[in-house]
Amino acid sequence: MKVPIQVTVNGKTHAHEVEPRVLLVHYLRDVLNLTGTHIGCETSLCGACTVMLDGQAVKSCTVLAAQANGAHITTIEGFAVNGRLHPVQEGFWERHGLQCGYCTPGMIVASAQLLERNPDPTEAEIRMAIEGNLCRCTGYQHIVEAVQYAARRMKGAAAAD
Amino acid sequence: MATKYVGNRVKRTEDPRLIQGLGHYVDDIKLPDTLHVAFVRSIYGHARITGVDASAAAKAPGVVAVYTGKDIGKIGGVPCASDLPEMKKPEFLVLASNKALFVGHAIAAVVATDRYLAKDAADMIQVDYEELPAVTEEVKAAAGAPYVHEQFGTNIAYKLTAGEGDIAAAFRSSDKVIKQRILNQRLAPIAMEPRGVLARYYPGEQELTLWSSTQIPHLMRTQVALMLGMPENRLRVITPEVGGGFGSKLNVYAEEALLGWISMQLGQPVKWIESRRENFQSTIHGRAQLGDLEIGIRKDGTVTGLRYNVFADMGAYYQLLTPAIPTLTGLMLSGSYKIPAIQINVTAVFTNKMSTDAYRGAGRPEATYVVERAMDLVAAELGMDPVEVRRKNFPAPNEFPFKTATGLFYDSGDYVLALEKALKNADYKKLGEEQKKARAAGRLVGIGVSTYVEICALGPSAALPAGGWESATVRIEPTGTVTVLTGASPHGQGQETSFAQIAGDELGVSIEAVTVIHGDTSIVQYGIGTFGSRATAVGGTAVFVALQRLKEKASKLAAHLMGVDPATVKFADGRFTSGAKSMAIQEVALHAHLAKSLPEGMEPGLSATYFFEPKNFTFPFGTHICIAEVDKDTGEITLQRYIAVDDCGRVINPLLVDGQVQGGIVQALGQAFYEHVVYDENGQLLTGTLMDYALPRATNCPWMELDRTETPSPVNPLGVKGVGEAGTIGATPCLVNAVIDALAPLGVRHLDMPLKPETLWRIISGNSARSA
Amino acid sequence: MIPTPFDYIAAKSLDEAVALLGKHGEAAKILAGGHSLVPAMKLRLAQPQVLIDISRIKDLAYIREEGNSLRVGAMTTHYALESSKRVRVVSPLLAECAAAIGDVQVRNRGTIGGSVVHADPAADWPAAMIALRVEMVCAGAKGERVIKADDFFVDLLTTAIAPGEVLREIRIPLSQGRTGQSYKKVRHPASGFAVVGVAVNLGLDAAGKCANASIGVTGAAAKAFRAGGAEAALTGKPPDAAVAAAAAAKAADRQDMNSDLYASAEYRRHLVEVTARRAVLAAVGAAK
Amino acid sequence: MRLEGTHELHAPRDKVFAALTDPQVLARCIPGCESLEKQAGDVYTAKLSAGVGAIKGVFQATVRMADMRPPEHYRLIVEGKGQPGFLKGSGDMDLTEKDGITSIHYVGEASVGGLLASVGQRMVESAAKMLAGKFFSALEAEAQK
Repeated sequence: MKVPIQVTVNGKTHAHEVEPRVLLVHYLRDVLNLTGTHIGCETSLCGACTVMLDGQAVKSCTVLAAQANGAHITTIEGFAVNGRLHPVQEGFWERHGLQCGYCTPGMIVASAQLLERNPDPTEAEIRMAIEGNLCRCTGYQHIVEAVQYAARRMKGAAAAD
Repeated sequence: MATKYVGNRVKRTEDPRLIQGLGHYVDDIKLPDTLHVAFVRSIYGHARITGVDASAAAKAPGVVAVYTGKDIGKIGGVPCASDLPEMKKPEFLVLASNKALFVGHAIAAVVATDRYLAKDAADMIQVDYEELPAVTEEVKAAAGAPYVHEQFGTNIAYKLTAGEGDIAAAFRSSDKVIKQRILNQRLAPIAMEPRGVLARYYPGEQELTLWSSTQIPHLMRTQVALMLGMPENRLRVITPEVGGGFGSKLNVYAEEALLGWISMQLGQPVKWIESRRENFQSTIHGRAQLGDLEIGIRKDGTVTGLRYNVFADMGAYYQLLTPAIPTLTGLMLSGSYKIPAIQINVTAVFTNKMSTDAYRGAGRPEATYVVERAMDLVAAELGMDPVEVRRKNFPAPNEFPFKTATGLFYDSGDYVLALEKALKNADYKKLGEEQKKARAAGRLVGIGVSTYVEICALGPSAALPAGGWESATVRIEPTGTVTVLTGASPHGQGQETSFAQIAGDELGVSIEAVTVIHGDTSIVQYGIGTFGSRATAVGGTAVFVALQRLKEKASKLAAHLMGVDPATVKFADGRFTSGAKSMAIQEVALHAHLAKSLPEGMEPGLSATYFFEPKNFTFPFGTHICIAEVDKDTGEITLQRYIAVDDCGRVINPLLVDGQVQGGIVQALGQAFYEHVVYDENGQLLTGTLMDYALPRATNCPWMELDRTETPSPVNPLGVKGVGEAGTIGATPCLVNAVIDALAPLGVRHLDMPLKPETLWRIISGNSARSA
Repeated sequence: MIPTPFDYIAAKSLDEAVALLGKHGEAAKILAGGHSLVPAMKLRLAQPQVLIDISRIKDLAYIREEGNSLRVGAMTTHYALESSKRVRVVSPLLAECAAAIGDVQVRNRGTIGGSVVHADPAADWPAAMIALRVEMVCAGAKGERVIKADDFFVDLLTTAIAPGEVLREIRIPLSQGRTGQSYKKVRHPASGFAVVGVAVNLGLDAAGKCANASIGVTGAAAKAFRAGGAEAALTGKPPDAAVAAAAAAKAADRQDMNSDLYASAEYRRHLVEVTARRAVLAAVGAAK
Repeated sequence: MRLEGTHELHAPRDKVFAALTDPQVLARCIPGCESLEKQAGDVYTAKLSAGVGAIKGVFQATVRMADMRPPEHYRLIVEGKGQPGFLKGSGDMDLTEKDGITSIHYVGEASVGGLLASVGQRMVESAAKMLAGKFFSALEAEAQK
């Protein structure tokens, strides 16, 4: 059995027939070739596969592609607009928030979700917001600094607007 | 040399692609007609395989082939590069056929048109097992049957004694010999990207290409070529982005050879991406040493001798460096101290578990943990301040190079300097006062100290199984861009940036003009790889020396082109100058390639290659201090502060060094408090997923207050020492020491890791016998 | 990481979902947010042949006040409950418990209905459900029926929902007067599940004495349970530290504790006591 | 993993023991037992669809009875394997009767392997207890027939 789905990913609409058991992360990676979203565990615990699904950060390994039918999805590939980095991406670059880079796309999506909901987070709030994302390289400190940097940048941008 | 880049916090050049999801890890590489492989792995720790029925799987949708142990006769065993006297050497075939010796031991490989169908078919394979008694405990394993490898009639893989000085005399002359059993528990490296291999064979060209998530592309090429019996120059290994390694990818695995072989059988690309469960079962583990420490002391705190009798758990087989890890432990048992007599007695044993091998630190964290615990045991015994015990036993700065009783020459160091800086940053005196107050109020607050030294820049070839040098080629292309080829293929360390910094400064060019290429054996000259905190000290030095050679040639050519005496030519800011005449290095490069006017005997082109062989290891050091509080009700630990002063020699990029130290400290936090690979008595792996194996999360980590001293290494012209493992090595004992100090008023002197809340609660509530 | 094959049907109405369940019987499972079921399917621990997705049914995700009760649709996400300002005011325990679940991504997607129906022994919700004395409204072929929280959690991964029924709504009676609520948990460092979780919902009388107490415990046993001994020990007393401690000591009475790699039964029993004491004191603090 | 427990059945000991050792009855009492066939002597082969809640697995099992001492003691040995791994258990059952109530005290060892061990450790013990409970309730009903 296959089911038809239609999803809008990074602004582009796709229609496919998929087996119901296909996980959203496999659909994004293997069908749409958006390989920036990674897979790091089998148990919904590492957050490497985090994407925005209708404005909510979700673990795309724990969503069936069929469940995403009709949804708007933003993956890491959709974060920079016209070559301009998202402030969170900038923060990760500026503050060395990544080493091997494998957890980074998921970290960036989770961090962006935080700043949407809480533009001025404390250190503890930042740590809580990325609790669902494992990083084995950085020890998280530079990631915290990256998010703080992004928060400042976004506030600055908001003030300028 | 102008240092526009070196020593500065330069943002990484590899980041733009990674933060946009545009990098390519193995699974991101798509080749047409790729087939997918799924493995059937043993569900027993020890079992005879009495039958494998793949008939249903072979007929399943999408299945192209199924291979079992009887099909792969010509593939050589998984290689082990280290060899010790009288070492037992089991053959580790890429698929098990008669017996399965650990949970996760590969038994069959299914090849199908997609990964879903491969997994479905793998589940259809019926393996009949006859369970055999498993060997899971080191001490019991050493004592006798049952045996992991029947043919040896023993589980002892090897025994080894090392060290210098008369240890018996040292103990006799001591006022006291303190004894303690110490466990370095088994850990899983858990790189966030699991392993993965993509193999493609072109029958016409007879060329096999392997994309693999590895730390050692060239060594893997050599070993896989040997395993497959194919010419090494027909095998190409490409290492794309590597999502972390920590030693787990410093290896050659069964799957790497097997995937290559399957691709050769089928003439189609084949891919295998390790699942996290497979990663727990069949990627190397680390540590797993259980030992008895004896340390002789005088009343004033002077250490007279140290002996460590240790059981090292090899697992069922050797991977690349398995037997060598305890030898590194032996080398580092002097810590940062003058200890006149040291002896290590290793009993390496086989067990029905996955192999242990190099996990971040590889034998050195084990040693440092033992030594730094020992220092606290001495302090507790004598009622001394742990800092004073350490200070008392440091070698003085003028004693360097300092020779240890383990046979090493520490290159340079000023241990007091780092210690003093850390004490000052922590305000150690005030910490002590605060602790007193907290204790008076009934709180369990502890201060942990560790003053570590580590061995880096691995290393002189004589001391390594497979070459300890590193290679670099630098080129200036006709259009003036700079290409650096390094054999030290990174997996997150940022060599694309740090090596570009070196090249940028040396050539006076912008780092944007420099591209660092690595991880492709057909493009890059032979290299060793990134591990053992060696990339900058050995690989970076190779780059540096190659740059000097390139500049020498360019300088001669510039003199020729400008028509001046070569002796008058000076190089600065990217230009060769002699008197009023001046030429940019890019211009020189173009002329080198056009080759219309070259000095007599000069080859065209502008490139230089250098293979750097270090004469010694380097020995970074530092002091870590932390403050921990234990919840009296639950046994849960809170870290209040973490202060580190590390000396990794000269620093190329402080941003990257901080990142390495922070990541290392948090991995130590994992070992100290959370992580433990647990097998039950039947060899079942109980911590088989991240549901049960706890890695530190952002909410578990303290804010780390970092600082540095800079004592240049005399071993290489850059003066760098290495920093990849420092955090892990220095922090593990520091964290444990703090918690044990917190419980010291309850009479606790030692506890084994991980310091689980339940363990601490049992002590606090008097529910268990205290560890002496 | 790869589930076994199954058929997928997105139900358009609750009636359709119930009819589909009736048609497919035990082979079928209801899919809500998928954050309990999909992880089990990825490991092939669960292999349903048919999934009936109820997320497309209109109006199963809502938070409404009706009279003295709060009505929460089964498809309401943990995050919706955590972030609702109104929930924080009228049923703070609900918001606090929601915020303690897993991580942000899980809370964004996971639903209260899916979680309680899965009845994981270490899930957070069951403690709050018991403490709040909620009612579970289940739709079935013969119409709706209401199951009280105390009757709902039957055993390990087992609820009182009958085959063929679908959880539609959770009704939370809203406390009147001086009430205090709290949820405290000891978090498993790897999974984030509750090693032990205690939810407390108590009312104080004019004199500051505990007029009523309702306490649910999760993580500790094969199923969440009501800490009846602790409730009795609190009721009618001024809930000071000593009373709270005495009550907490009874929280795990007559319960068989779980034991696993992380925590033995003995330690869990102790953690129930500590966590109950902390939750009671926090609830008392919130009531003032 | 050690399993121990006592279940009280409102039925006389003789009937309980007869039920406990009757393969037909066992087939009805063992949770998820789809078939139970005699292989030889006291050894039976069974197909079990065992599980708890949404978590289910199909196991091919052998069930063996030993140390038979009617009506007070016997030993039950179950070994099963299936896609989620394997399970093994053996238990000594001791039956005593008082006032028409039969107490079955069981002490046993159980172990699991494969997927069950590596992902299920936190629930294995509870699941075993729950399945034992179901077994004895069903047995009580049978013995009361």
